[in-house]
Amino acid sequence: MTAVMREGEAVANTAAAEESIFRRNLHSFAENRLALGSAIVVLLFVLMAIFAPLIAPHDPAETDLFRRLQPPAWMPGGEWSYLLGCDALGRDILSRIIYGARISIFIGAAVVMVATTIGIMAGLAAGYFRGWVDVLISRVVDILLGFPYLIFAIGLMAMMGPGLINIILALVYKEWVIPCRVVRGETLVTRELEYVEAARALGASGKHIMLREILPNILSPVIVVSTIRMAHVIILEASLSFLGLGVQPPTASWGAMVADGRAFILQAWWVSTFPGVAILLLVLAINVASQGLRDAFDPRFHE
Amino acid sequence: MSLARFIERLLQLIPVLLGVSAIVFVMITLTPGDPVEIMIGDQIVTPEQEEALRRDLGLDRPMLERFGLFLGNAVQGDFGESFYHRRPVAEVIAERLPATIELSLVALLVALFTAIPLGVLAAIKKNSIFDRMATVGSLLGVSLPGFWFGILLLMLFAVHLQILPVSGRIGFSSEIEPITHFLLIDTLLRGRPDAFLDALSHIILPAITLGLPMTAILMRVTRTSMLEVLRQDYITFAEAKGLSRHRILWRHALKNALIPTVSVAAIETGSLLGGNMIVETVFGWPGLGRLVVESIFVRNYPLVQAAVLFYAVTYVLLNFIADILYTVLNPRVKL
Amino acid sequence: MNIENQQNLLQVEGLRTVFETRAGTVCAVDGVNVTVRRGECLGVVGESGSGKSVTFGSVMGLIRSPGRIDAGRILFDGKDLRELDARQMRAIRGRDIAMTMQDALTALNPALTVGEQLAEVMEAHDGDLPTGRSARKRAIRERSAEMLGLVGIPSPDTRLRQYPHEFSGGMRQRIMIAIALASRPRLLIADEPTTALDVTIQAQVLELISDIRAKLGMSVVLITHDLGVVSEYCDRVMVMYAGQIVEQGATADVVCRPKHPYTKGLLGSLPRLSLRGQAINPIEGQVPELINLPKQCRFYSRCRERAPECLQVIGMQDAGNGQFARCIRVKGEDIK
Amino acid sequence: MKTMSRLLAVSVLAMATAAPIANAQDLIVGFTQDAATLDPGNHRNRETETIIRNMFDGILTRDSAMSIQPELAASYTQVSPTVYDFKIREGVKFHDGSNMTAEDVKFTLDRLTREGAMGNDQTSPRKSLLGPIESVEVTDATTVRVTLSEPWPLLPAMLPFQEIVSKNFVETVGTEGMATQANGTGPFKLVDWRKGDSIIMERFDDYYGGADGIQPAGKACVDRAIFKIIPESASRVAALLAGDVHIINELPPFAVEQVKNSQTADVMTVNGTRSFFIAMNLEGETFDDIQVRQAVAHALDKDLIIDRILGGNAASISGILSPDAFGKNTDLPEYSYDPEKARALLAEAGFPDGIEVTMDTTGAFKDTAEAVASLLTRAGINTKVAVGEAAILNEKWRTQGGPKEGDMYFTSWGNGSLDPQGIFVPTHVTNARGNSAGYSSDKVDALLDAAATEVDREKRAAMYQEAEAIANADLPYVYLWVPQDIYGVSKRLSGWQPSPDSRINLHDACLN
Repeated sequence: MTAVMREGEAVANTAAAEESIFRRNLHSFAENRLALGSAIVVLLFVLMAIFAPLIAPHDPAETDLFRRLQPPAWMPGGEWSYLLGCDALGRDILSRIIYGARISIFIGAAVVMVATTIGIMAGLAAGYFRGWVDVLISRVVDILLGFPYLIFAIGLMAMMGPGLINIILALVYKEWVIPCRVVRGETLVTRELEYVEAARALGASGKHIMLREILPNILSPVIVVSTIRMAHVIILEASLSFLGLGVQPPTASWGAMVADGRAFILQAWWVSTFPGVAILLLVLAINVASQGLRDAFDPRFHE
Repeated sequence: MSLARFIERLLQLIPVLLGVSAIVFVMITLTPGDPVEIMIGDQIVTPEQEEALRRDLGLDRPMLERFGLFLGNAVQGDFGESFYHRRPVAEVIAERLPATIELSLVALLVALFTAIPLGVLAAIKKNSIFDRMATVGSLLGVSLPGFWFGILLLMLFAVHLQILPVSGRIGFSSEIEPITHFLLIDTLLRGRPDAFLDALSHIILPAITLGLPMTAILMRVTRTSMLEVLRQDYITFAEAKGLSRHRILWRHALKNALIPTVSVAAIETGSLLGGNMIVETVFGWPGLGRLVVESIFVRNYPLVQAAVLFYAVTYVLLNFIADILYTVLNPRVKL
Repeated sequence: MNIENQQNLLQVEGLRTVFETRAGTVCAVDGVNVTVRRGECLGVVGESGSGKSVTFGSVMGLIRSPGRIDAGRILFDGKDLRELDARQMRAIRGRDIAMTMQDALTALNPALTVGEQLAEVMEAHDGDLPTGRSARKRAIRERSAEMLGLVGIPSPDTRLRQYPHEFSGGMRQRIMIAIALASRPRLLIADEPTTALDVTIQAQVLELISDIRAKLGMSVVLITHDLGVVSEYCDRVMVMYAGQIVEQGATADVVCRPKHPYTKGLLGSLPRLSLRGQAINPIEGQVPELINLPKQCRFYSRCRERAPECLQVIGMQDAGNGQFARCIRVKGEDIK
Repeated sequence: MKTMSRLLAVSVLAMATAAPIANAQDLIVGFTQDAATLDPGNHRNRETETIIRNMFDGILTRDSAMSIQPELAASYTQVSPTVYDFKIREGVKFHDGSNMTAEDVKFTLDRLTREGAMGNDQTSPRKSLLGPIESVEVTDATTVRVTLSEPWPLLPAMLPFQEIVSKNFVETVGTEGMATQANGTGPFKLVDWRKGDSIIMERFDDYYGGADGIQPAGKACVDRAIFKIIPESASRVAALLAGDVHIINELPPFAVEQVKNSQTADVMTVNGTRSFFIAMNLEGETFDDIQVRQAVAHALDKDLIIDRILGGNAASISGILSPDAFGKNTDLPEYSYDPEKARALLAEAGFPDGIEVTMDTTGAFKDTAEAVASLLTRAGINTKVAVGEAAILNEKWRTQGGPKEGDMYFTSWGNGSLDPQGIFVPTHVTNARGNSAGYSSDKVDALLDAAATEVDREKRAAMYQEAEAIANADLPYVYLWVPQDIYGVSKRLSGWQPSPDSRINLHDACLN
């Protein structure tokens, strides 16, 4: 099939050759309806987080012990003004989910941004300079990977105390390794390409070559990988919350809501189920959207 | 595998272990909380008694000296005594290890045996309903917070349907004299199929919960690499040879498609081993992960140090296994 | 069935193979007629994208989605292959019609030993292997060794246990040929057997194919873009351009008296066949896109001899002596 | 797909056979934590105590009303304020068949109290539990005399927690061997310890019968008693409801209703021994003012929280002592719930706009602390809850006189003996271990010091009552409540009572 197919494809591809690659990619992403829909879902979640005070029907921290574990509206004992019911302190679960989006998305985005920045720098250095720099960075990566993630995170949180920044640091600790590996691999390939050779021959500095010549050309796989990792980070944060290392009250990440609510699962399933569904939806949407991005922008994944 | 390569691998272990030990020690030094304080709890002691306890645990010595002592002893296989259990750490870890390894391996098997066929089928029937469902399934698999999924499974199968036990590793009517300490194996070796099924019924939910994200990842890897392989010339050539579809898929394509799957599986096994404290807690599984987390909270330093070292060794070992498997599957690569 | 048909091992009539792409339907092969006679060697020449590989891929039944055969008949030994089901087709592939591919490095499975890849063809096709398990195994081993011997690979017993990457490029090509020939096919489709090889080895491989053809009495289709190769080894030649046959005939006729400007161009771009003192003239321009082609001559945009009359449907013109070309000037004898 | 269906078939098979796990005579306790060790002399852990106390008996024990009963002692007498004589029961056998003698009792107490007695130059971590024991002698074949360096009325109350071990056995297996082997005199003997999973014990048929003061005496009722470790509370409840286990500890208050309504299980409660309170940092600039502390006390609707969050399963307190404790002052003034008064007090203290404070707590009490914080916030004490690890918070707050940071600490102190010495002293004496507030009152110090060695019970009780009244007025802590211990029990269970000291004594428990 292949040689035969290639002939056909080669012909077909020339048809689109004039269209700019970017536009074609964007086009093919937009054509992927599932991915587009997911991207819209992610956007809605982000908007929800930004405009939480306008959307949330109640103050997420407002406790009312007489509404303790009040069921969702459609169940006996529920009220329509508390659509998804109340948690153990009588706080409106819907409002807490809306505000919780801020924490979960912020953590996801912050971790991925910091980790990607560190990863890009380390990966560029390792891939460009090679030699001892590469060996050193590879060793560090080995040591970090050899350290079980959750144990390190727990240790770190024990050391520095709980808190948003510390959670982000604990999550960054291992996340940067992934963009680092991607960038290193890409850099190793890219640095041998003609235009980079040319730049080097013209006497461009290492910094210039890395940031101006190599980086722009390897950015797209890195961004794609990073969006996928963001979904992963949101789940990991939930795991930390499960182990009691989540953000401080009264704000709650979704993970913390699921984790705290799990004690009531036999009596009040809604306390942990709705935030769990929120995580699932957002993470799923990010995954689908980023996979669409990958399919569209990374030629190696074209199938 | 050449001897030189083997030695190189061993040498690689040294900086990893040293680095990991050093990180643990630095963290212990900087972490507030005093094991003696925790041990005494809500009781009255005189400062002298407290000091005596601290001395008994070896906590009165300076940090660097303790680090040196730990390294020196660890090299000889002595990891010290668990503060909490008052027994050698190696012994305490060894007791918990089989449960953790068994759970991880079963999770791995569950993942492999579902991910590979599903991934292959999804690739063959690309863009079919099946492919789409498998893709959605795998996305769900990586999108579910593990502990939440575990609790949901528990609610469904153990509480509502009551067809699987809530927690533990095996029931109490199944007394099995240990041989390998892996219950699924021991029950069979002892000729106790009833106990085997009992153990299986205990492990199934935690193994699925633990293995789910890995299943999802492996399925995607298998599907992608299978698609890649199916585009290769040698598949066309095999077709031109008039081979049966079965042989082309399962012999020609799969053997090549499995190379990335197996590498990813070997690496991910490390995260199974290091990441199962949550599943162990949800399902009351008596494994190492839970013990280590509890140990951190009570500042049981010797146990934490030894366990982290163990995980690091496992990590290097798994990489090593991944390398070997890579060679076995891929004759082009010589180690 | 007339006599002519009985002479023809393969007869393709009006083959049309298309690929559905996002940009539209690509017609990679458009109304191609091919005949391969028993025992002859047919050369198929054309640039990449001309449809030569797709044509014979269609014959082998190797066209996969998004491609499909749109129209035409493929008669092999009188049977229409398009009417066979998958199982029947498999029985013909590899046994009656075998194929070698351009690059043996990618066509041989890197993860399986050469012996296994050779043995499986016999397993799949050979009816006269002994039935006992060990006897069967032994027979296969002997035959495999024999095949390697046939293609000139020494110490076959050790070689059979090796993997493709352990062989040199020429050796791999021989192995692929051995695999293709393992079940004594009646038709061998050799798709660019020499492109991936260096010149000295090219000759060896072509000699090998030629020898075996003589020994086994099979027909060979030699797909290539090299008219030089064709002129040396083929009885007849067929030139393809943009999904159509533009010229066909006996090798000597086509090479010495090309009728189609494209063939002339091809010959002109060949260093060793061009007349002494004349510069090598590559054909300018590119193969047109195969989507929404106008009905005119497909070579029009690149043709040095184009005329207003060329802007219409042009059929194959008989140049006599079994030579045909798709050009209005066939009768005109106006070669510069 | 074939693999899938096979897997499915296996799991269906597994499900079918999974149900009958427990024999009729296995009494299974779903318990929060595994034992740290089986060596009664080498731990400081309540859960360990609870488990192994079923395999080991003590010189003394307590009945379910918490009164002290001789167990391995036939009787005991206080010869002088510092000398006790214990008459040791005869005919008691260890699980290995050997006889228990006065020598074993002396050996046990020596092992606990002598420096370096555990071997390897190690001292028992339980030494401090036995306070001022100076010497232990065997005066005749069945009498052991314990001599104290100073009067210590607490001795009988502390002895139920010290289990007797066999001298011969310890000398044979060593302290290392004791960690995983149990050779006690209790009603159950060890079968198997599946670490982290369960401890399986079977009835000891040569059991002497247990304390005479606690009926019925005799062998244990069930064939086997099993502690199964289930750390997750929801899983523990699920296991109880599914009939997998017959007793669970720490049944969450919100699950009480569900268990009560179930066909298979019921709820049993017993007054606990852990007092909850909010420590206010008296060294800080906010809470050095008593009016601010009073404002906190008035801002808090304890009854609401007890009712809504603790399901009514707690007793409100106005002093550190549990209502069941010795020397409890029952006439302490209440700081009534009055947010207006709280605001007024804040204004008087110079905070008309309220104050901003942080309340530390551990993860286990996050919910309750948040409820408290929101009540305080409504009264102008804007309280943020900061959750931290016990290990860190205790180091932060239990500074034993060292400098202290932080505003408030929502915490608790457990006191299994119910004697004020075990809770009042560590939380209120100047620079004491558990004095998180940094409280210092000469009067309280003096009273508690005197009470520690006062042998006259009446006088001693009066001292504690006076001290509690002073503390109630000084208000270093907002005293909250003493929750009940809540157990879920199978309806098949009979003959078992929960005990305030958190023991789970399975001797008399039967399964129908």
